Amino acid sequence: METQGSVSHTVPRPGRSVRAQSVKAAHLGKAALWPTLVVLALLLAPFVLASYPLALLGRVLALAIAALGASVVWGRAGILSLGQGLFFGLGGYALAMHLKLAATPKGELPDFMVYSGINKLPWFWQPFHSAPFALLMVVVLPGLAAYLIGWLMFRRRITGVFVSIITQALVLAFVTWLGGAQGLTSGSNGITDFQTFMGLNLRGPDFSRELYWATLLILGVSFAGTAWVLNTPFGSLLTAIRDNENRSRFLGYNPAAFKVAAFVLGGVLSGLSGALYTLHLGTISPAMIGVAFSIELVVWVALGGRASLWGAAGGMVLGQLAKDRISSAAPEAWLYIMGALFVLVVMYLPEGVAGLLKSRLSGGAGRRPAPLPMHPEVKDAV
Amino acid sequence: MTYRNLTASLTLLLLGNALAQGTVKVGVLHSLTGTMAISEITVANAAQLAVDEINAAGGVMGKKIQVIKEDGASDWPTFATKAEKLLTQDKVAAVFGGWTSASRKAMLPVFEKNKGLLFYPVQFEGNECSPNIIYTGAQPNQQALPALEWALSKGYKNIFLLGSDYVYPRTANLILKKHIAAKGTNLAGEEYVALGGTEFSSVINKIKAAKPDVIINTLNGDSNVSFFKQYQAAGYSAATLPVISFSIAEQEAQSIGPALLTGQYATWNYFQSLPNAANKKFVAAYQKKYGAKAAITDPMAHAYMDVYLWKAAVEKAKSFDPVAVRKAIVGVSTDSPLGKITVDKNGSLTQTVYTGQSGAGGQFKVVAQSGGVIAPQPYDALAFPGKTCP
Amino acid sequence: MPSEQTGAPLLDVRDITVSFDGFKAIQNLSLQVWPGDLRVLIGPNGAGKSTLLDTIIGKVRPASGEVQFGGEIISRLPEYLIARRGICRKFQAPGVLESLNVRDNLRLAVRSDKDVFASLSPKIRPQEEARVNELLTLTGLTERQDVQAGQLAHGEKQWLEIGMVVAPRPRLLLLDEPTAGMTAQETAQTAELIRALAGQHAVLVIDHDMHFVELLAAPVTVLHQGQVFREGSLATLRDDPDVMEIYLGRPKEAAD
Amino acid sequence: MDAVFLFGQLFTGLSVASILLLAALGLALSFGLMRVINMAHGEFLMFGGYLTYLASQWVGPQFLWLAFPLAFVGSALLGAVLEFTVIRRLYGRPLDTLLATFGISLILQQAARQIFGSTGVPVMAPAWLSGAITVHGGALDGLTFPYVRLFVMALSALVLIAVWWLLNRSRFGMHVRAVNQNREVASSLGVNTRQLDMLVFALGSGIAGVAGAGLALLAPVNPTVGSAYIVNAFLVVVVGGVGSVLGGAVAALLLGCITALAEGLTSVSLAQAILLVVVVAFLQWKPRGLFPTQSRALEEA
Repeated sequence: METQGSVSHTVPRPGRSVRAQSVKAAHLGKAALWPTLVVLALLLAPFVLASYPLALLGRVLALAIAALGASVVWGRAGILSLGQGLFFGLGGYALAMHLKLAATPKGELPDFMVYSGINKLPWFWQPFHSAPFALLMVVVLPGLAAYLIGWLMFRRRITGVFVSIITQALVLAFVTWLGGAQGLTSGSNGITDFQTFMGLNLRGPDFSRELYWATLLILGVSFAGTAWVLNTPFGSLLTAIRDNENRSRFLGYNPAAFKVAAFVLGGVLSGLSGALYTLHLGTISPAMIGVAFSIELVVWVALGGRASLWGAAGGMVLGQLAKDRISSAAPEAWLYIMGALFVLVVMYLPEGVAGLLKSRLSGGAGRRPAPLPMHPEVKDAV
Repeated sequence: MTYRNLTASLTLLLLGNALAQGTVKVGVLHSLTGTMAISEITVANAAQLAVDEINAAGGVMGKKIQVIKEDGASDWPTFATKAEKLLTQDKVAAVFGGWTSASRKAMLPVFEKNKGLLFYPVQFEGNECSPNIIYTGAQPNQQALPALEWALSKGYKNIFLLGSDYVYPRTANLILKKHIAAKGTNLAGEEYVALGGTEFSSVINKIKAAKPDVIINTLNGDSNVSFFKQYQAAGYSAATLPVISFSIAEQEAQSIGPALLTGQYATWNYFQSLPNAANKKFVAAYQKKYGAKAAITDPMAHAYMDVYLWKAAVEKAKSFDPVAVRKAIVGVSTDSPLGKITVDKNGSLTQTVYTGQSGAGGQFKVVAQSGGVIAPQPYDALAFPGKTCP
Repeated sequence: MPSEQTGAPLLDVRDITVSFDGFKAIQNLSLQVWPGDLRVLIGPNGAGKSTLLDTIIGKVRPASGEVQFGGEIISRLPEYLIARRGICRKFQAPGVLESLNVRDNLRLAVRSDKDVFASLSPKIRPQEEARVNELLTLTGLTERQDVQAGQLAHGEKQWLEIGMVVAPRPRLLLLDEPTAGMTAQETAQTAELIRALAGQHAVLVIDHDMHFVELLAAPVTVLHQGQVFREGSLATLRDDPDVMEIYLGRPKEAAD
Repeated sequence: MDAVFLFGQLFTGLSVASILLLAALGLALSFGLMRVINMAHGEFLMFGGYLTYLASQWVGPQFLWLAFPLAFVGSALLGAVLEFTVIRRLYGRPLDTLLATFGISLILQQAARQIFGSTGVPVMAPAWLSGAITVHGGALDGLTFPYVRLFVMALSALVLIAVWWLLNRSRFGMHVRAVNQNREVASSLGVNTRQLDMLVFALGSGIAGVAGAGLALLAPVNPTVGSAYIVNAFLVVVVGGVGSVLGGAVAALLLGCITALAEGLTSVSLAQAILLVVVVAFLQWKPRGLFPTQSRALEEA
């Protein structure tokens, strides 16, 4: 449960350490119960759920990977990126390009290129004939893009809301370009109509179940990997830089480098998520990765608890499931609910549900969670 | 009331819709929220109207139609997930829905995978031929090309293509450009504005520099309002530079404001002003249910008729199975508000094309119509040689 | 004024000028600090004390002149590299890492390899861990090592930060009002600590609190209007009428 | 490229700039004072637009005299309510404010959609604004300057002058500048900073309302009209420098002209992407914008 490792808030006080240790172990046992149950339930889901709910769950689990990325970037490093859709899209498109080529008969061009008057496969499409290359690009492309964007921003110490604005503008530009470059990207239609992936029939009866397992596995690995990374001094340094960038800098750390690294990690996780989501949905289009997606991601992460990986992933899963239900039952009400959630969560639940649970678990019944530290640029600037 | 009818009514009263074999489910999947809602809600209404009429008249093969309405939320991936829900969870016999090409493209794999049947009511760019979709809106040869021919026949030689930046305008214009070149006439310019864009200053400046005789307009939605406002402010009017639009129907004309649009042209398979009897009945029924001022548009007429087409095909197939219905629907012909239409074996309609001129009250007066019905060509032979439906 | 210094100075501030929007916060200022020196900077508000420290650590770039450290020109280096050369600064407001506990604060300060990839290794060298323990003792925070730094009392935060800046054994320590907000007793302890640190490190202290400056018993440099105004012992400066005059605007502080 | 086209594009640039400036000015004001990014700013613009529509429905063709005051006061009131209920409570948490105001923006958009429908409502410019000045003869023969666009430019200039006067020549402005420099000192000198925050926020919202009224003459008012302008308005603020009104004006001009140039040389659809690349490149050069405030307080940032 505890993902903050050495930054733990519940460490025993000196002098009472023996007793406190055993109390901590008991806590851990109690705290580990729910995650175990959740993982068990997810593992058993395919044997219980009908095909639509299972597909829905799989899809949502794929999105949870992007939520992990947002938790690293925002929850840990304090960078509010409103452009995670860009990386999600790069991962999705990297895979979609391969799937499209795989679905196109040998020697022919993808149909949308033909219909856009293109008569030669563009150079950057060529290597995507290879599945391993495409899989590599699923993480390399978003990683590289995140590196480049992060480097440009953090090197020049662009922080806070400026980062939010620029990332939002970038995702908008990306989506606009995707929509306009129809011959290269299939435009606003997006890339669709996939048939096979590495020999698997995407439309076969077993595929959705296999995909569910694969998603669960990748989510699990991503979760464990991210938790591990955040447990190293790297994780503490991200917190340190978020709390007080100058202090870290004048201790000899280069905050820009750490922020870029966090941004890249977040980008790679988003890319993975995008590729899986593309497989689940059978299509990727600019509409899926735009500003709305990027902001929605942030809301679910905020609701669940941005500082906790469990919170972020759980917020995404439950939020998306709720969206599926409520938007069917009361489409008009849904946007009001979303909007109200934004406001209420940041005003009354800044650490999300996970923060609330944590303060309950750590014994302080009724104790309010400590407010997140102010963002440094404000503390200094006002 | 005969004894037989009485028993039937009593049974219905007692068991209601809970009786599974008494109803057949269909899905209506349109954007009820978001930017597309304004267009799509009325299309969903038209489909609902047809269902109500059919139910009132006894249903299909003795079964009442039960509509499951889902919201695509103007978000294409949502169309895919909701389509999946309709097919795998609700197990509907057919789905009526979609507006944008992107939403259709998102739904296509879902319908193919689950062997469902989708009725798609909107004009589109062609280049698609799924066995699981019935495309009743105009193919490019049933809207764009007749419009071009009409423009040429009026002596307009210099043609400017203006559209929103998405697949339909770009593909339609690609086809138009091939035909413009083949006919030896002149392309004055081509420009695209982001969906929902409202700033046309540069575009109008480019139009001014290109000096065209006519503009073929594939702008979508509100961009049209901005364009015609700024076009008029720059000193243009239908008399000085006519515009032929493919996405402006009665409803859009109302919101643009008839004053800005007076004298401009639109090409469709249907106008509210069509005088045939089926149309008069449809318009009256719709306005009775949804308001006397409600504008009726081409996609609405298609959506309304789609339900009747499906009913005819079900009755011909004597089955609700989508595969059987798809097989049976080829050749089905009816007198609809659009006039006489027939389903081609490629899943599209053989239908008539009209060019209308905008007048007062946002209505269009038909000024030209195709000589008879035009068979659908999903793949333009000039632009995409060698492509055909399987 | 230590006149017996020989050899090259550790810190050599050469004729620097710093301006903000045309306002010259520092004008043609030069200053040398030799290894092991303890030096106090005083001066009325706006004299340029903090700006001088900002310039040394690279937070502010001089419009002209340069800063040399250990014979190397550092006034063009990015801040984190200047810090790695061995200059550590304690800020006026306590700059501890509030969400981390005391031990982690010190661990981050002690780590010698400060690159991103190195930080992914969770291992801590035994000598680094030993240094952390040593610092905990030095700052008297051993009992509080597991407390989140944000929860510390104000004085404790100041001490923790001193521990952090001392941690990497810098050659030069810059302390900006280290006793702000401390009780009299804490102030005395801090003075003692700083005097203990001098010798191992060169130390440059800014403070308003004359009582504290007295306790440090070190040579004092008075800044005024961005320039060095006087240098000498506190006792001689106190009797200097010119120094009194520049403080007249804020007599209360000077008398503190 | 001929001269008429070139001058036409220049005019386009100015015209785009005037709208951008109106949309961004309020944002720059509240951002400068409170370091708050208001994602619902675009919806104040939308609100002003709808009020203009209502004014045109009530009054008829000569609605402009009512529309502008109505749009200003209405949006300002809405802004004051938002400041009082939400923004004030999130003081010092700019990223959270950004998210909360985004939620507000969703709610306002959906409300507008349910009240007025998704399609834009048309506002017809009064007759005296239809038409254009056309150049006859000479090298610029055929160049036209539509009255509506000239009107919006004049409006924008007027608002800019008014804001400049307010900030530099009035007591209110002195307080604003004082708080801008150092909030605590200003507060200790007796400036009611809370009240000032609300007033400035309301003023900024009111200006957005005026922008909406001006925009309604050029484009339909629909629920998403605000979000269409908000990103570029943000860019104006970022390029202009934190809260600098002069910077905002210059940045708006710059971005307007770059947009017009990009649209003229390439295609309209590419222009937005080009604009962004230019802005990101610019921020590499001047990360604090054109007119950064270089006080010590900000250096701490």
